[in-house]
Amino acid sequence: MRYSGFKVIKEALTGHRGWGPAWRDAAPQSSYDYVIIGGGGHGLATAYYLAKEFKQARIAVLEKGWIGGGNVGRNTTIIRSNYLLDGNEPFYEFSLKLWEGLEQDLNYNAMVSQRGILNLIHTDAQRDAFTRRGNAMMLNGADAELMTTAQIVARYPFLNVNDARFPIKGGLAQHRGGTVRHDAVAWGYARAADQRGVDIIQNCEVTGFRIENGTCLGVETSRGFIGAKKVGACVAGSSSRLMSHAGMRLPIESHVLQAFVSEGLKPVLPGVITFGAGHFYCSQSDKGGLVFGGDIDGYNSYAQRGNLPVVEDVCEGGMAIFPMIGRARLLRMWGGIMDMSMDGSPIIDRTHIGGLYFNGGWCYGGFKATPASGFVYAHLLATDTPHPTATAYRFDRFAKGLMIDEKGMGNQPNLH
Amino acid sequence: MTQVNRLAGGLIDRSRTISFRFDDKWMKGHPGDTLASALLANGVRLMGRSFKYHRPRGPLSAGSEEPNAIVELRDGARREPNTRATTAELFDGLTAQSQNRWPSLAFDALAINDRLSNFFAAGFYYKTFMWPAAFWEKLYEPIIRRAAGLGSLSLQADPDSYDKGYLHCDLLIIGAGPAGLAAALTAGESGLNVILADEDSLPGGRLNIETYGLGQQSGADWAAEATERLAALPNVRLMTRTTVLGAFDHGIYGALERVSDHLPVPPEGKPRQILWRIYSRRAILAAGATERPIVFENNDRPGIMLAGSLRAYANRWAATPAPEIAVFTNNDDGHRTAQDLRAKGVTVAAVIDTRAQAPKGNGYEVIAGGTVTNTSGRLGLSRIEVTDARGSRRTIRCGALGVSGGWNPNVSLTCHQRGRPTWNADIHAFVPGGTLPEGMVVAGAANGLFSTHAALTSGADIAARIATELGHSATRPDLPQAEDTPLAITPFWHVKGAKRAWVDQQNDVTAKDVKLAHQENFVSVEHLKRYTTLGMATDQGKTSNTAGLAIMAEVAGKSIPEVGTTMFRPPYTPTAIGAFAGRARGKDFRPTRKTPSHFWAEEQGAVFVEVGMWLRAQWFPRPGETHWRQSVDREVLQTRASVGICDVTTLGKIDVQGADAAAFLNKIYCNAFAKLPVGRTRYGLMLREDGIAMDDGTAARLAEDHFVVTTTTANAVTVYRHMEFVRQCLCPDMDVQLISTTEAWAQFSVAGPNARKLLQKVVDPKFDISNEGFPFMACGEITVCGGLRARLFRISFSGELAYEIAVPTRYGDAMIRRLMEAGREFDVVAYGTEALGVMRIEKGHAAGNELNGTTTALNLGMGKMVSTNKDSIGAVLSRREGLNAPDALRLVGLRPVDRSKPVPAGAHLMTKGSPVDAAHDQGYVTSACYSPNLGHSIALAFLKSGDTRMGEILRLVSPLTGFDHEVEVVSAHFVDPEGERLRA
Amino acid sequence: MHDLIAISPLGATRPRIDNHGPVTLTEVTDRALASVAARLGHEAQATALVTALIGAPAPGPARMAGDTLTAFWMGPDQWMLDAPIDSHEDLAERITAEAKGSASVTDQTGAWCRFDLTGDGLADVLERLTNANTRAFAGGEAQRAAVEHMGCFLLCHSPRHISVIGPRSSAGSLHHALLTAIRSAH
Amino acid sequence: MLINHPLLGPRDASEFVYKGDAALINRPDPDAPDALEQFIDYGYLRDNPAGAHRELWFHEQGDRSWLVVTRNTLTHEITSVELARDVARREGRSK
Repeated sequence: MRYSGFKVIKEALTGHRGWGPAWRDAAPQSSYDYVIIGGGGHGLATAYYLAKEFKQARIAVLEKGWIGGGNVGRNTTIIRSNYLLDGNEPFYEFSLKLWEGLEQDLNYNAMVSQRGILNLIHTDAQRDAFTRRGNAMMLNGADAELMTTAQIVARYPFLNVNDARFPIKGGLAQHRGGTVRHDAVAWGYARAADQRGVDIIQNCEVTGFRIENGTCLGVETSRGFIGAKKVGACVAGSSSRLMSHAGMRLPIESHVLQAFVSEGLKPVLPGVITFGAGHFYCSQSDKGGLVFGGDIDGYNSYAQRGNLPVVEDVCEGGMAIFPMIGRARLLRMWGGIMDMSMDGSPIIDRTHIGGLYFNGGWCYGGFKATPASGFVYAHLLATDTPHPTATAYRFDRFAKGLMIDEKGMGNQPNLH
Repeated sequence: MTQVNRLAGGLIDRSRTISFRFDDKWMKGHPGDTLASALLANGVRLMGRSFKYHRPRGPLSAGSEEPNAIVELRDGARREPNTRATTAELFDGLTAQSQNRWPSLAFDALAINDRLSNFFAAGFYYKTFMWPAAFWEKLYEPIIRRAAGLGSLSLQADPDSYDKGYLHCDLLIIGAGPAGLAAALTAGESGLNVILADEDSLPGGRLNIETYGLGQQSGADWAAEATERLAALPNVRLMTRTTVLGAFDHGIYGALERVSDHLPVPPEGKPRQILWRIYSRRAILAAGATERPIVFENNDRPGIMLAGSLRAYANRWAATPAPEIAVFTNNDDGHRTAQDLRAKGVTVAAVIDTRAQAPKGNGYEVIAGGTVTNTSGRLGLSRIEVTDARGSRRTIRCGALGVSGGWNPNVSLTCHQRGRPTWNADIHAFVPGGTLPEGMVVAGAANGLFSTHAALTSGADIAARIATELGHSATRPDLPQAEDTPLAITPFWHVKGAKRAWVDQQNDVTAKDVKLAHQENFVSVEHLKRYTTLGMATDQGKTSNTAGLAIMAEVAGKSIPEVGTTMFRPPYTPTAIGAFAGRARGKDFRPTRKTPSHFWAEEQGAVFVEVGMWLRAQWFPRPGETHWRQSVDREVLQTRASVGICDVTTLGKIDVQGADAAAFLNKIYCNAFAKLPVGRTRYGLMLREDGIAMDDGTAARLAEDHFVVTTTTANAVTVYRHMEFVRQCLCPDMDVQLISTTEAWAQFSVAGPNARKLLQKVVDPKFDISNEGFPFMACGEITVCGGLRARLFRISFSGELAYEIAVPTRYGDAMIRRLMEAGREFDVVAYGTEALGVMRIEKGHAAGNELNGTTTALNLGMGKMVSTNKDSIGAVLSRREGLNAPDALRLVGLRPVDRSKPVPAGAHLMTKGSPVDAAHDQGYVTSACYSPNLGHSIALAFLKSGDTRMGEILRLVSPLTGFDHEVEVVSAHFVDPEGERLRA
Repeated sequence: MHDLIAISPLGATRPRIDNHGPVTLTEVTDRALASVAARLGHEAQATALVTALIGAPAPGPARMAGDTLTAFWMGPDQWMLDAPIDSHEDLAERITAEAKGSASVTDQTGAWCRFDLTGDGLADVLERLTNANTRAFAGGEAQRAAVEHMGCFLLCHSPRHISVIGPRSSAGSLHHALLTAIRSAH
Repeated sequence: MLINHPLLGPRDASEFVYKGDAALINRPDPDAPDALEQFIDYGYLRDNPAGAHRELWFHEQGDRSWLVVTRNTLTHEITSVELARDVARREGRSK
């Protein structure tokens, strides 16, 4: 069922009786050509693009709980492609372009809002680093602008520039960055994939792989064995747990990242803003909540909740640049499991086991990657070759010394 | 306006009358009132508008669960949006504005949304606003955003301050109702260190609301007496106006104390609020229960509220929304409301009880087996339509309707970790379940024990048990006789009908929306919440979640526990962001570190720059200098011509001692240290274990078993931590001891051809610092100025003949003055970090911009330093092929072909004639400056195969800043490439 | 003797004193500090050295001891020695001489600033600054603690006299934090 | 979180700095014939268990001890805390 202006009006006038399920609750079949493990944004996008772009069929997405229940349902909704390194920037720019056409493609309004993202600069060295980054973005075909403090203050008149511990010396803006209604991304991909025949199977947990002679034949699940020609793992924070069933150790640690939302407020923040001298970034949702976050808590965790020190650290950062949010109230805090990789960049690659593929290591940045991650993973699954924008995301880059380390923090995941 | 709906009695202070303003009306109330109770007493029911449909709303509750009566409290910079009128304590002069309405609360233009509600069903925006594609951002979204949100921020800096604090206790008791008070008396009198926290200003919980007695006393009197007993115990800290907002790991709770919110402004020097981090060994959750409504058509009009709240307003605050009320209930508690209000002289028009076997009325009509099927009244309830057991309808006139669908234990804090509530079929509610936070036990109504007797005894029993477990002999107080009525409830959630019936009142989620979600397969409870926004408003669904689940259960053909529950997350009630930040804002966001010469530099009019937490002098302007470059150029030229002095205290300094000190340095540095003679200093490059350069500095050997190691300013802390890791975890049996001495010494660089001459005037004559006696890279312990002990290092960052001299920090101020005085004859200059940077770029020294966490020794041109004769951290992984590619980046110098052009940092390099894009990127500029010695701009850069490209002309591009011109690759050593000056 | 004049961490020639309510806040500038860390295998000798220096058993974890010379525990087999500066400006050198190779000694005098809180209600102040359980302090405690992002030591001489030792470079920020908390609590 | 320091008792985790899996104590022998492979494993691969995890914490705002903490990554429950130096010695790290 396509959503259209006509349909919307008709349903409004007839009591909404005609809307059907956004996606079917499929029962698992005994085998598929492709089994995607993980009904998050990336997994659903992968299934969608496999069907749409690579004309594949007999595709299932297995989700242990409810779709969209992982990080796509608990992030701070930011999209951007302001990366420095050539291993990353083309991929994220590809993703941003897919975001720009997403709603028409999916026939689903995920409220992609290109309100712009701004990273504040506080030191000369930071300006040098951001200049290099902005240039790298532009050389990769993305947009970037170095803004002056005066330009920033014009946009954010309540920014603390007079009493700042760390002065604001400008900022690097990407005006095409912005926010997206995160849950709707999962639902939009689910609906569009379902319409192309993908089976979305909720409450189906993968408990093992059936591997014979170095080839993966399918997955053991809480709902029985499901055979597959190709199995694509796509489970973000649960990557190590899942792949341990295939005997693999990963260059990944799972960490908790907290995020926060305030009560609904009349609009004040025009775009996404990131404090470069503390740990704070913030945007305002279409419902009026200030959506903000900062650093990961820093210790391995699968608990989906964090602790007070980081809450306080983030709010300190917020008050440092926006002392007018002091009387806004924090409404809710939550945590997601981040698959923090050893260089801060993801892995999209074949494994040493035939027919078994891996997509993970997204750190705290997987949401913005959702469309491209799905697209390039589908490319890899369908063609067995990496997509041109994702050639660097290999397992063996650590052995070869070809790390993609945006922050230069080395092999310590909690610093990325 | 008079207080038309003020009743007799109550716990308000009628001896004083205070004034307050709501929108443009001034009214009167009494101390003890909340804003909501005072408004009700003044005949005001309409207090707000709902989020989506802008429906007129009044208070639903009398507490922190309130979804509707939320206002902007106070004026100006203290304006506080979304404040619950039901918990805002009245003070003289209070002002409040209604919100989410225009132009006025009574006439709101966006109430048009209510007429268009057919279009605005759950999830409507996901299906629409897509045509044409470009209209979303230009048209639809701006309209949606303009309508978004509820209250407004002032956009001014919060003028109040917040404290953060830390408390320790054996037992934290959350909630000072009957269970909490009984627990506190028991634990306190048993000798435990107890914190009793309650969000209310008055301890007692529902004891202050109900009319039944405790023993011979009223509930309120018993609570007051118990409070007095607790106040007399030094081991009990009673914290009112304190909301325990979250249960964190290992018995740590967050709590917000509202110190000054009941006052017009906080007293001088005092905080508005305090965020407490409470470390508890045990906790008792005695947070009580929240009443839940029944869902029926048009159940959201001002005047329709929870029955228990109606009773609370009458009994505690002596206020009623209207002189004539009705009650709609599925349990006996609703009848208590009717009785209490009748006793207060309020007319009870009827009690509509969904149960066929309802109790008889006591002076009012009971409609057994009846339901409320509709209501009317545009800005406040005027009539309800009742359908009786036989299906016949009638209209009853009333200005308020108390609704009771039963009570939900306040399980929120039990869910903050892994706890998932379980369904209790006796009380038809979720009770704490699963794994509770470590150390937490739940008492009283929060655990589903709804009678006062059960609350008191469960609180005392649990506290006694905890006291025993913690090694105290439990002393149980005598508890009074209290009501022990069994809960009589027959679940009834939802009066079916064709019109809209509100489930989540603030977010305007109706029963139809829940059904639509189910129809579209948003069946999982999380999908239900996210698709409809049920439970996502400022009240987080405290009064709405259960009804939403019940309706979903009904349409899905499941039981309520099968539908499940969403997660309760902290904070328990919304909490000011300022409180989480505490004093860390403005200039106090982080501490400021000042160098030993700071006060002197201030006197010189230095311009300071933030370097991490440090403030360092960036340059020292002289009269007549109008541009920073003039100052910096002068500092550089004068230093290179004669002598300059710079405070370099901020560099990290670590004392390394022990028999294995040299072996230890061999381990942490990639180059060799074992054979460094005593009295000599060596440059050291430290790698991370992944083979990337971590930091650089010098190590001075003061004795066989004693080194002083320096780090960069930025990495002082991380390098120390890394060294301790190597010492304790990798080399636990090395005899080596580490301690930071960064701040113990004030250290100054004295650089330039006259540096020695200057120092000779200060260093005591018995120390030979001639070129022969103290050659390049020498170090030693000396005395200065007639006997002050000092350290001298002949090291140079500038490329000049240079020393670093260190004296005990407290003499740093005197030392810089003495050095400047001694240097006057050489026209000595003080230089700041900017000149320091210029000179190190001129000399080709790597610094933070080059040691950026991705570069190797090879990239830095120091590949040969990585010793292959010994093991050092990072050596093995530095040998990976990708880090040793033939076209690896190399540090080079650049100068502009057109000498008038800059070579800006952050620019990228392209081979001449190649396309300008990322695929053809050859490298990037790391550090750049204008060299006053060379008279043009210079830069350091990383360039692919740079070591073999000397003399090549490259294209420098910086599309971001608009540069595109040619540069020449040169040696990074722009000044004195042979190092003759260093050794002079 | 040299002729250089020392300044206080707050940048003056005299220590700063503030009074508010029941609390007096005093900048203390007349103490010399030296860290003493046992050499590997010489832990017993180093402990005996500290014991001999302070005339009391070398303090264990989170404790301080001594009289004219005092020591507080910094880490395993590591102490900070504290003495009057007028008589012990060369504290580190003296201890090094006495250690005879059993300990690594480092002068720490200049690395720290010290503010003493005296009077009543000190726990009311300190509970707004640190997570240390200062209300339980009885005397003799020596605890490292973060105060408004500054790494400090709290030394409890008695519940009416507690020293806060912090990084000297941050003396201004530490003094401001202490004074703000005193005014807030009292 | 609270970490029960073996010498100092329970201390707020915010006083500590986290490093990662305590397997980092077992630095490979750089002279082994397959040293590079061993270092790649050591440097980059982690068990990352959902359950008991031995991990390194540094008491930065305390006594500067590295600790080996055994903590459940699902519940954050801590079951043992040791001085890392003791662990390193026990696991055979010599001079």
